[in-house]
Amino acid sequence: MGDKKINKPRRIIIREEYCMGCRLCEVWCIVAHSKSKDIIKAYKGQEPRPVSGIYFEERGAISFTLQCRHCEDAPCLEACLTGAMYRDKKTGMVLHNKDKCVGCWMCIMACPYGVIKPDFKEKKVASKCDLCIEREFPACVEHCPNEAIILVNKKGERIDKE
Amino acid sequence: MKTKYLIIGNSVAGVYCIEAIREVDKRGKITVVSDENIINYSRPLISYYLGGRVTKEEMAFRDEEFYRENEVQLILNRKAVRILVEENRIELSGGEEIEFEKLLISSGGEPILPPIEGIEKVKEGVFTFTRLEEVDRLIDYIQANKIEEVTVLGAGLIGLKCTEGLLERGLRVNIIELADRILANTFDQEASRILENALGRKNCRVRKEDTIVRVEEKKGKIDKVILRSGETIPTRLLVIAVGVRPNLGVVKGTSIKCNRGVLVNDFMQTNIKNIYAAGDMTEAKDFLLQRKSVLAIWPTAARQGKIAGYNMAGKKKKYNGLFIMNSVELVGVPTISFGITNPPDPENFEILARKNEGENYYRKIVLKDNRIVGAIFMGKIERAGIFSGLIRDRLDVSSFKDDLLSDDFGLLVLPAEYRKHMVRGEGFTE
Amino acid sequence: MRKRLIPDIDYRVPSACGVTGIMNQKGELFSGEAIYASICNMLERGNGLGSGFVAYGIYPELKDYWCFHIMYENEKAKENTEDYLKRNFGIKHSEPIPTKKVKSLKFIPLLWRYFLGIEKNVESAEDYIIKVVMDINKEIEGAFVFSSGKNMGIFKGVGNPDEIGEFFRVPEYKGYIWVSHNRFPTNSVGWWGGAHPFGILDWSVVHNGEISSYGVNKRYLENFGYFCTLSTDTEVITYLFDLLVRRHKIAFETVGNILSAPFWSQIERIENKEERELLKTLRMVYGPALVNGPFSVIVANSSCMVGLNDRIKLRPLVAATKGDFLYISSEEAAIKIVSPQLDKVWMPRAGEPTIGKLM
Amino acid sequence: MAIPKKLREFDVVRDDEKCIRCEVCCRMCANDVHSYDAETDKVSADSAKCVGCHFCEDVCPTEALVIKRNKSQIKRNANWKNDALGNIIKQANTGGVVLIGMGNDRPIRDYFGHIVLNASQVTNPSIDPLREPMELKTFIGSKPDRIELVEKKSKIKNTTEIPPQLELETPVLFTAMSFGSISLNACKSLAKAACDFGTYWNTGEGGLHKDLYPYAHRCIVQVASGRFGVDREYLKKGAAIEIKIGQGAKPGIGGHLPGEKVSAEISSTRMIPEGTDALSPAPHHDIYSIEDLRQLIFALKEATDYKKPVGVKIAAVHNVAPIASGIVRAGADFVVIDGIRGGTGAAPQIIRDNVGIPIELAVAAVDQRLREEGIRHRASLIAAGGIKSSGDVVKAVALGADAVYIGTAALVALGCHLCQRCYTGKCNWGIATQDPYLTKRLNPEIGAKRAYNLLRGWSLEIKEMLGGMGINAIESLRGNKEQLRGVGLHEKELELLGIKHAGEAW
Repeated sequence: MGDKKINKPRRIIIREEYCMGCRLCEVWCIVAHSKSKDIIKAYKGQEPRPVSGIYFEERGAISFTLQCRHCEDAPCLEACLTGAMYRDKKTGMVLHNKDKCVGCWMCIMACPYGVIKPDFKEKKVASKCDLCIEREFPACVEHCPNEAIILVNKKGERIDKE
Repeated sequence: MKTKYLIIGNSVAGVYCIEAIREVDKRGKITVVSDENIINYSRPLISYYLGGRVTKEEMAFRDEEFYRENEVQLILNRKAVRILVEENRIELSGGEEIEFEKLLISSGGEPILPPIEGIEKVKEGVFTFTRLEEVDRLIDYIQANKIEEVTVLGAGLIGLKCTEGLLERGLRVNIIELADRILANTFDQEASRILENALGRKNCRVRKEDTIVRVEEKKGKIDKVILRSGETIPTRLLVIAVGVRPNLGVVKGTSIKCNRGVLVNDFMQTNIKNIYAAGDMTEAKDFLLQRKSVLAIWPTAARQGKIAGYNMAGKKKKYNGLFIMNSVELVGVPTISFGITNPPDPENFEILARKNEGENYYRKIVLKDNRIVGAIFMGKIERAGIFSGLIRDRLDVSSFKDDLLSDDFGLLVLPAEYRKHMVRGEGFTE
Repeated sequence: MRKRLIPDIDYRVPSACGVTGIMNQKGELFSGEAIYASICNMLERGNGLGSGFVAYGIYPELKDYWCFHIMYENEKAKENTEDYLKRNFGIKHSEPIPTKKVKSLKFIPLLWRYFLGIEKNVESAEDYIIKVVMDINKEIEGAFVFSSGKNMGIFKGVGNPDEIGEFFRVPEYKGYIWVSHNRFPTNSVGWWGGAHPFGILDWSVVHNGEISSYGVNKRYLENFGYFCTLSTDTEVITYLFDLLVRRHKIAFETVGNILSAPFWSQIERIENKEERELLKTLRMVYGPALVNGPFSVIVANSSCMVGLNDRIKLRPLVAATKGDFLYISSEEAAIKIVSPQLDKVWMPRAGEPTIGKLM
Repeated sequence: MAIPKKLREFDVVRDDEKCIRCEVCCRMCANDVHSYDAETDKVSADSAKCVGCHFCEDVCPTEALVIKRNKSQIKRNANWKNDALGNIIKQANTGGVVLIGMGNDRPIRDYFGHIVLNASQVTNPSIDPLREPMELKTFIGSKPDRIELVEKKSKIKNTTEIPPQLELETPVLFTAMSFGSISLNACKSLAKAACDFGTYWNTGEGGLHKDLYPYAHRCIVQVASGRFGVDREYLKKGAAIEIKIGQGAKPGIGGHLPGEKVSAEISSTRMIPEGTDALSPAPHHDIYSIEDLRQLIFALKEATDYKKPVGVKIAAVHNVAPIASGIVRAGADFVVIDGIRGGTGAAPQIIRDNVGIPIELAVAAVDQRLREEGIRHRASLIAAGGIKSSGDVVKAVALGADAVYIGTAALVALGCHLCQRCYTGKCNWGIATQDPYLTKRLNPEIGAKRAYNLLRGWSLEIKEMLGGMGINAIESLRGNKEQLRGVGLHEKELELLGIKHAGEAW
């Protein structure tokens, strides 16, 4: 997988008109960020279950999920007191380094999309979409049954999984 | 010596300025002058350092590599004493001079010291709380003198941050605040009360509408403080944290225009066209108040530094102004606040609020003409950031006003069209 | 008894074949030796189960009379047929078809020819003849009309071309168009009527191939009153030519674009819109007349001889010219043996008709 | 008394080892079968509510779910089966007509299954579609029996007027399914697929929604007894017009779209008040006989300046051949025959299961009859109802059809699992529903891709079969019964189909 690591800027787009509200994106986000990467183990095994980097919203017939937009002028980056929030040079993604995080919640304050999840016990940012930098393809995009979550390149052209 | 870009001050504004310059100009020489003796540290973290939550090493928000990579010449432990505007030079403590093409002033703020009778006699046990070396001395002093109780003058952001650290070290704290509430410029009575009660449960007592009028010493060390109310508090350690003011030392006596802070235009440019300013000593456009103001907060310094950097390097970029916002967590009660939370003329605003004492839960939204101009989130701060966007975009909220206070508040309640640009869009760009 | 003797009247018998044709486009008569030599040079393409010849211009003195070549299984059939003919025609002349004894030939039927004049007044002589031929072949037990044109005649039977040619004394006739066929059926057939050429009116067709569109073509022809009694591809092709050329008045060139139509991809590539539209219309309207599957065919009537291949040329066909002579054949060798020096030799492209006309 | 509710049809089997409590099934099931209990931390199912659409099975990320048939079974009985009993119980409860969706599910003889195809061996070569051209282009419309050609300065010109035609790249069209019976997303999927592939789709009696205008140039607009959504604009927009007389699933029966399904969108498209029942009468009340039909046909041709083919759709019934002949003589450019296996959004089960005849026999009969009358060329013949594979397409064409309509097959490509509950409007696959919570599940981009793939896959297979027969153009298969043989059919059936039995040579 390592060599397949993505190295081009990409972006996730949500098409709420096609979101079924199944929340499989969250399930597979959790699996993708789990130790074993095995869905049963991630949910029923001994390992700690990670928090998904996705916010799901639903009301009546409307639903959609949202994850970090990896903004060009990311307010969370500018707000971060410790440098825990940083921009990956290769991919241009906004990533988060838990070790440096002190839980000042400045990013929570600054993010206009409200897609950063706090963990008050750990006093750290609990999770934030990393566009599955470890995988070749974001788990939520790959597993969205209705292609409501799609991946595009910088020009906005759709990227499909080979 | 000569340099293309000269930056006074090595905090957040300076760092973001460097990043911006290097985006545009890979080669041009950058020189940074700092009167502190540390490569890089995050000033707001001093309370965490005091509380023992971070080590000194962990306080760096950019490592040495950062300066190497960007080929920045760091001049530490030297103070910029004077700017010779006409000659494009500055004078350092110790006489040395540096010639620049472009200059950024980001000298930050300096603590305000109110007049207190007897203070001059006190040789030990009185501290301010803005710089790392102070905190080091403070910690040594606490340990050396086995301090158990501290008096903090001022319940502003700095005072409370300091209190947070002290409480985490297991000390008792007495706070004295002149105003009728703590965090006066972001909190209202309600928020203040909730937090005071929480503090109260954690051996911290707050005295409001009071101040220290006199101090007494014993063998040069501070011994007691006497309040305006007449109360006397025996104390062996006093932290003065009534706030900061722009540190304008370096511009004194130059032709650079100042008001409360150094005045800049939308490109962070002072009245001198190759001299820029950013950070806590800068008076720039304020997004909410229709005038310039000094916004001594981290995100502002970062954004201003960045904008200044771009413009210094020749890439025109406009500063659209920010507004006051804060995030503090005291005694386990997180609070985030935006903009005008406590309008002086409430009759001209619409205020929505919801609270739950037991859970230290409080939420307040301040509206003007159906647009959000301020908000307080206490206890539950998740997704609070969405409001910063709503304020910035001046979105008319009349269609979903009832949802503003609801717990499941999210992007979904926003108008579909507005939401689309958020879920489909590229994310935030200035 | 019919069934035992002539299974291929009820079954389509796929066959590979040799075909060859020679035409003098000035209409000058020449002897059957040439065609005899030509077909006999392709014995390999047959298996002794059928061959035949057709010649145009062989009855100059009786050229205005319809000449029926009829084969009978017995005298009874002959009597019934002749009664029928008397009732419907004026019989100018009738005689046994002259033959020579060839030992190896079996199941030889009675072979007679009649020169007939139509005395009733009929709307279309051709349609009348077709009707008569169909009647006899359908209704009269043991009788079969295998040639029914004017100033032309078909000679065919079960045997190798050399045997059949010798039997019918082909070299002794003189004609301006000669076409011959050598058959390789995949099952044993005993009936002489099953041999080729097949003819109706002055049409004659020899064909090498197996038509996958048979079912479509057959049912399409039924719409126009053609009933295929022989279950042979050749019969279908003959009727298609009669329908398109005689009744629908379509030129041979165009008929080629119907029977082995160009592909849509080719049509779309044509610049000229009218041409494109015409070909599209032809396929749209005459789709059921498209002859699919492998074939090379030589069709002749009194005025022309035409060679045609299927649309992807799955069976061989060579053409050549020498002076006024046009040669069309399965094999170049079958031409060279007749005329070693040729002006031009070519392989007609798939679906592109090779046409010889009387000048 | 104790009242029997219904017979349980399905059993929801959950592998608790695999169930991760993600509750996807709970969220997705429109019939509320699954539910999560936080106390016991268990997901449980009310199998009685399960209709067997298999959506949950499909979305379950751990494949923990299996839907099994026939949980509760009555005592073995040769005559009384679950469905008979189930219907009686339903009716005893409601006193109403038993409704059902999709096509006939009774074991009426599948003649396609008893017909085999030919292939070339030795005596003529089979053709490899990968190397040689293989043509499926099909024209739907009336053809002249011959054309008059004139030669003008060595240019040959056709002087015969050719009636309007539909040009198909493959002899398969999407049959009439109205917006209302299926969701707009389902319509979009089929419409786009038809345009992309070069065939046609059909509005059914649902009118033409404005979102579908971009696909109107490949749309057959239907005029049915309710006349819903019919106006000049509508007729002009379509590529062809289809007068619907009958439908294979419910010959002699009208249609009924309940008011609660008539949303704002549907009401504007059908041009009826929102919330009112959309009732299509059993007959057209202006067509009580064949000459009335002729009038309507020509009224529609007039309205469209004779620029569009006008066809007539009827259900395959006993007298189908003479009726079809009458329709051709009445001026129809194409005739659609819908067999007893044809689908529907809602029909009385008793009608669906018992009325009509199989399409195979109907097509053979109609084709033969039209040929005998010498008018076969005057109209194209479209076979519908129970086309399940490209094999069926080839057989239908060889039996005499010019093209086939597919409905059920197309919906299956969109996800349908034939639970036959279309009439409930709770289609979990977002097909037969107007509930926005469900319709959004059908992403028309994906739907169009899948429907397109189906057409592509079938077309490739048809080419393979043609090549095998040594045929390289579909017109050489049309009515080519020589390429068909029956297996296990008796004399009469063979005679009606017009084919020989396997084992017989040419």
